[in-house]
Amino acid sequence: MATAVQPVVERENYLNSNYGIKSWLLTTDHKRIALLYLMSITAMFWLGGFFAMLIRLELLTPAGDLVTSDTYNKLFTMHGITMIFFFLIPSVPAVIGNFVIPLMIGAKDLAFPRLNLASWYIYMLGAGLALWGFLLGGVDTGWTFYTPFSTSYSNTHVVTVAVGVFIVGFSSIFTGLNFIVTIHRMRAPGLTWNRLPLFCWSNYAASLIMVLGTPVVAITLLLVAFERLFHIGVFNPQLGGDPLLFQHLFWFYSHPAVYIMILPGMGVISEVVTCYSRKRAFGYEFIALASIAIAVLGFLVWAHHMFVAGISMYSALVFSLLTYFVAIPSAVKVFNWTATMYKGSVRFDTPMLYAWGFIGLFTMGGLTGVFLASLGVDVHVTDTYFVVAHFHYVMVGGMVLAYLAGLHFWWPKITGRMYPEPPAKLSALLVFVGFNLTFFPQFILGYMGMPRRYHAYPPEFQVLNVLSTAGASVLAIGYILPMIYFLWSLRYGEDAGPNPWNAVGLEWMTPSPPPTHNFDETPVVTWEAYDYEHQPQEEITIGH
Amino acid sequence: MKIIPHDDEYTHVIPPSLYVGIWATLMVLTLITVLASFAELGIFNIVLALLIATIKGTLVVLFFMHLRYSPKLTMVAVIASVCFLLILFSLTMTDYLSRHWATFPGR
Amino acid sequence: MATSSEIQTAERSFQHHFASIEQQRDTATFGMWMFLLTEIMFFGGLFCSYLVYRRTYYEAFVEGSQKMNIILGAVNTAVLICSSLSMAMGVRAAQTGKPKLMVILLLVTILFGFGFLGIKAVEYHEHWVNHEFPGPNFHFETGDPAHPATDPLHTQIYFGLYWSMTGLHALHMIIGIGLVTWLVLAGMRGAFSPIYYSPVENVGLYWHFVDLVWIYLFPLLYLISHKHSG
Amino acid sequence: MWKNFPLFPERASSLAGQVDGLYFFLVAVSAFFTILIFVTIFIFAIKYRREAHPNPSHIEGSLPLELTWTLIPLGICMIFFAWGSLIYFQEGRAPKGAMEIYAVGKQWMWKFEHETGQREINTLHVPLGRDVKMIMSSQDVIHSFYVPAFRIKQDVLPGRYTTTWFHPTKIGTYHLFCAEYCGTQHSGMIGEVVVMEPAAYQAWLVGGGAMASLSANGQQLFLQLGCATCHRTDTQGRGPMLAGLYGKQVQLDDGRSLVADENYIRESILNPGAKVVSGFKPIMPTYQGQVSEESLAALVQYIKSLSQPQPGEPAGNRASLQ
Repeated sequence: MATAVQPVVERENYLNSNYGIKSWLLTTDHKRIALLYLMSITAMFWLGGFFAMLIRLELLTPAGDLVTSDTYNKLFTMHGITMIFFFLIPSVPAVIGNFVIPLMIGAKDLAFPRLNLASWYIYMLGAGLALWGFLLGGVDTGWTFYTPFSTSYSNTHVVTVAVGVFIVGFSSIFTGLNFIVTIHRMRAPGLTWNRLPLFCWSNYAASLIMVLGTPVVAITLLLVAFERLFHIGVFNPQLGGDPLLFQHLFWFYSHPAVYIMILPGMGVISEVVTCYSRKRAFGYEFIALASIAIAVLGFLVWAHHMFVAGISMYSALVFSLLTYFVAIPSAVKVFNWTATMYKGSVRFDTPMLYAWGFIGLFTMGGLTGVFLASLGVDVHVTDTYFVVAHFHYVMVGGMVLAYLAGLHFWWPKITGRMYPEPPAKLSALLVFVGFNLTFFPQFILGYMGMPRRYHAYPPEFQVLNVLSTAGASVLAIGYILPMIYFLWSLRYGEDAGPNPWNAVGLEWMTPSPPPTHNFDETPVVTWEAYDYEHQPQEEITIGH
Repeated sequence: MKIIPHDDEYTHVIPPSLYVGIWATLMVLTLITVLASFAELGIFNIVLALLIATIKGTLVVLFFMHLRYSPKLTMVAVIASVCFLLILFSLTMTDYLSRHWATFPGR
Repeated sequence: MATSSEIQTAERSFQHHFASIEQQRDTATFGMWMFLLTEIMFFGGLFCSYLVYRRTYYEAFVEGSQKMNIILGAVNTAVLICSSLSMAMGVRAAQTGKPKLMVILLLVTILFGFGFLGIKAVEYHEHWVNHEFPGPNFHFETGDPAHPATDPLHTQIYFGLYWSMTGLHALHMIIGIGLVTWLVLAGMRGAFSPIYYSPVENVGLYWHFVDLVWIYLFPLLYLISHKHSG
Repeated sequence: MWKNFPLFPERASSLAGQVDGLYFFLVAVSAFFTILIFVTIFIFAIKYRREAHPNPSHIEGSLPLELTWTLIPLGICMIFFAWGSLIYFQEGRAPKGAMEIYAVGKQWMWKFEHETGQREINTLHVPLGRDVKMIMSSQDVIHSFYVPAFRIKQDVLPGRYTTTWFHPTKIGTYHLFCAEYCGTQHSGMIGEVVVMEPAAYQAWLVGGGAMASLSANGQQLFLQLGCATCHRTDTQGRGPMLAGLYGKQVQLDDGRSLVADENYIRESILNPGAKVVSGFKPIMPTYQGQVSEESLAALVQYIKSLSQPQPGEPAGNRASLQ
């Protein structure tokens, strides 16, 4: 079945079909929009990373001596807002998903190409507004915007940044809407739901959350802005409002948002593990359904962020129970990925290294999540560094590793060139080691009781904090390396050919980089997903 | 002409009389809901008001918005969104309804 | 069968990443429904806040609701229902290939839309001059001497929600009028035909959705209870 | 060496051991699964590497396996849930007869007031071996009362009371943190909890000089504000009788009923119309903005003292834990 199209030298593709700044800024090609997103979110990642670096440097010493406490508060707030709303949420969906999903399902483009471009402009508008707020002096509410601090007590640019986040929410909604409609209506003939790549399944699930959850945080942030501007009283206890209502509405989105961030990453891992094990995904249906289960159950657990916030104990009981249910599909996925390698034919390319890192670190992140679901222990560890470590294991150890895995995996498809393997392996190792060194000590710090968002801390916590900062510098090098060799590969990388990994999947059956209309003729799918059994076992010469 | 459908009946055209009938029903229901609000029904005031609003909403969605003649998928999507709305309401209320329950042990 | 000019307009609006114009139409409509799901959740956050505070400060909400002009509210409900009828008939006119009738019906819809906003503006003005806008100028005297116990602050929450909900609803109306105006202009150019009228259908869906929101807003904000007014 | 580089928090309350027990169980289970996954990946990666195993076997999946790794984790999770909930309900509900301390959080300090009227800032003295119930509210933003050595944490909210409790088991001085981000000096809103021998605690109380107890202050305010004109000691008042109210079931005029706790008393002072006792008219004016958090604490404590069998006698420590 794999009659891969032979690469033609200087064949017309989406990159060279036309040139000029207008051809990019007015493009409706999903592949070009993905690259626009790639550039914008990379810029935001380094900005967020810069904030993180200052935070880690400040925490080297117990006294708050590098920056003032106001500056520190702004740093962790802007780190959180930048990383969550402007990097993690769009990372895999808007870059890799945007590029790969239409290719995977044999479509010429997403269902609404102009909406796709509009969503990038909305993203830029929201990011611009947030950055404007940062430049005016920043914001110090924490990324959670908790009331009444954000509505009545903070003297910083809350409204500007909140409106920026409100706007970027619509970018996310439109991306999600586009994915759902595309996956429903644009699949190639023969590509049934049972044959859909798992990456599409997990992006579909994440899109459900984007469409159903994001509007709730949008209205919540709008109410915060109204509260600040007009004093409507809804979230202000001095005016009779209940600050816990803000938390309910905020976490109704922001907990499922965690799954917006991790689900697409899980999709990447499913693709990578199957490709380098040369096997069909073990328990394909279970991995696919687990994505949907996570998306739906993810909406039922939000108040586990509020166990000590003053909610009813009986309500806490309900939310605790439901939280355990959402842990199960995640566990199912981990077991299935591991089992996929069983009796496979495993290759050690960089994406696979990242995937192993993901499985291990996500397991730890997920299991420490179970600590937080457990009411009695949560009372002690919530709002401490334990939580900080937990969500960095999921977000950085999970999502960022999956993003890097995906970027390496599809880089040949995106650019038509191979990245250099040795430095890539080195950076994967550095990221793994640096990450663990940074965040594992924070679990211990958390159980010892160091609260999060502390600018200065009691001296007995110093040793672990120094370890953490040391790890962060290793991690930073691990992130800088790919920047360099990816850029290098644009010019000097080996020609990738249409299918350097000898992978199955429609995206590998079109040249690299793909032509503007993706496929010369609409493919007809007659095989199951991950049909490595019938893929000829050819020796790969390119890319080693 | 590959892109043009050959089947003239590819959309459902609703007769104007049905539209007018729905319109009249909606107007009557509006009147009823206003009048009913003046009656003293206790808790049933709000129940009745929401019931009427839901009937009106259902009529609008089914006929004005053609949901009745739309693919099953659309129907599923609408029902799902109502479910998620109810999740938001009901799980939030688990907190508000039980917050004043006893916080004393053994009582 | 479709006339050749209809086929030409349809081909002009056909986007080539679709297999057929039928697929394009179904996709656009499904996309619009997905957007409306988002809108449901958007207003859902407001309705959830309303639910919580209505339960907590019921008496104060009753007092606030008695400042509403029920007649204007009911008339506005009727106006919106009429606009929905003209919108639905307009979509039907596009469906059945009567572009002139469609333009007229859409103009009627716009008229109703402005009627709604006009009446709403009258109400807003009344509330404004009565200091029923939250903030430093908010002033509320409990109307019933038998019930001095409600706190004006809690009625302020009612008004905060009232202005937020109806204000966002009015904003949706304004966007809707803009969209229908665009349809009218495109319709006069002859952009729509029974083969291609997706924009008309989808703007119609949006318009009916805005109507639907009002169907809930009206009883919840205006008709809470009259038990102290009579 | 470990004195300057501790890896585990001190354990100084009756609940700390329970929390640690569950924590160790969680650590053990997590470590088992983490190692299981890491080792399995490692073994598969080596054993089935391309060079050694060029031809993969095609396996679709296995329903029994899927059920196994769905149901076993689910079962384990239910153990976590039950165990965690048991501890949570102990943490959340103070035993009867606990001594009570009112706390007010404000940017950026903790203010405490003992039953006997002693006030202190950022330092909290408590006796060893007594149940201590904290009744807390905030003057501005949300704070959180967190004593790692006691393994308790409770957010402190403006506009209402939240409570937590502990039973100190070890003499010492422990960190008190604000765990909910509250603005510029959030990390400066730290204090200490000093656990003393009961005798030393009594001496410390007396050392502050003679002063009116909290409930006596409340009684004075009760008279000053004219509460007694309606809330009389007999049943003839225009407002309900307050003696014996605290901890009792109250029937409301809209048919609901609830147990009168600190929050109910507080709400009835600040927002009297919200929950009117059945048989009474909603005529009480609001005292919102007229009483400070401290005065409110005194009033609440006074009204609660009306329900004690012999007001004035310090509450006995009938802790259910001993």
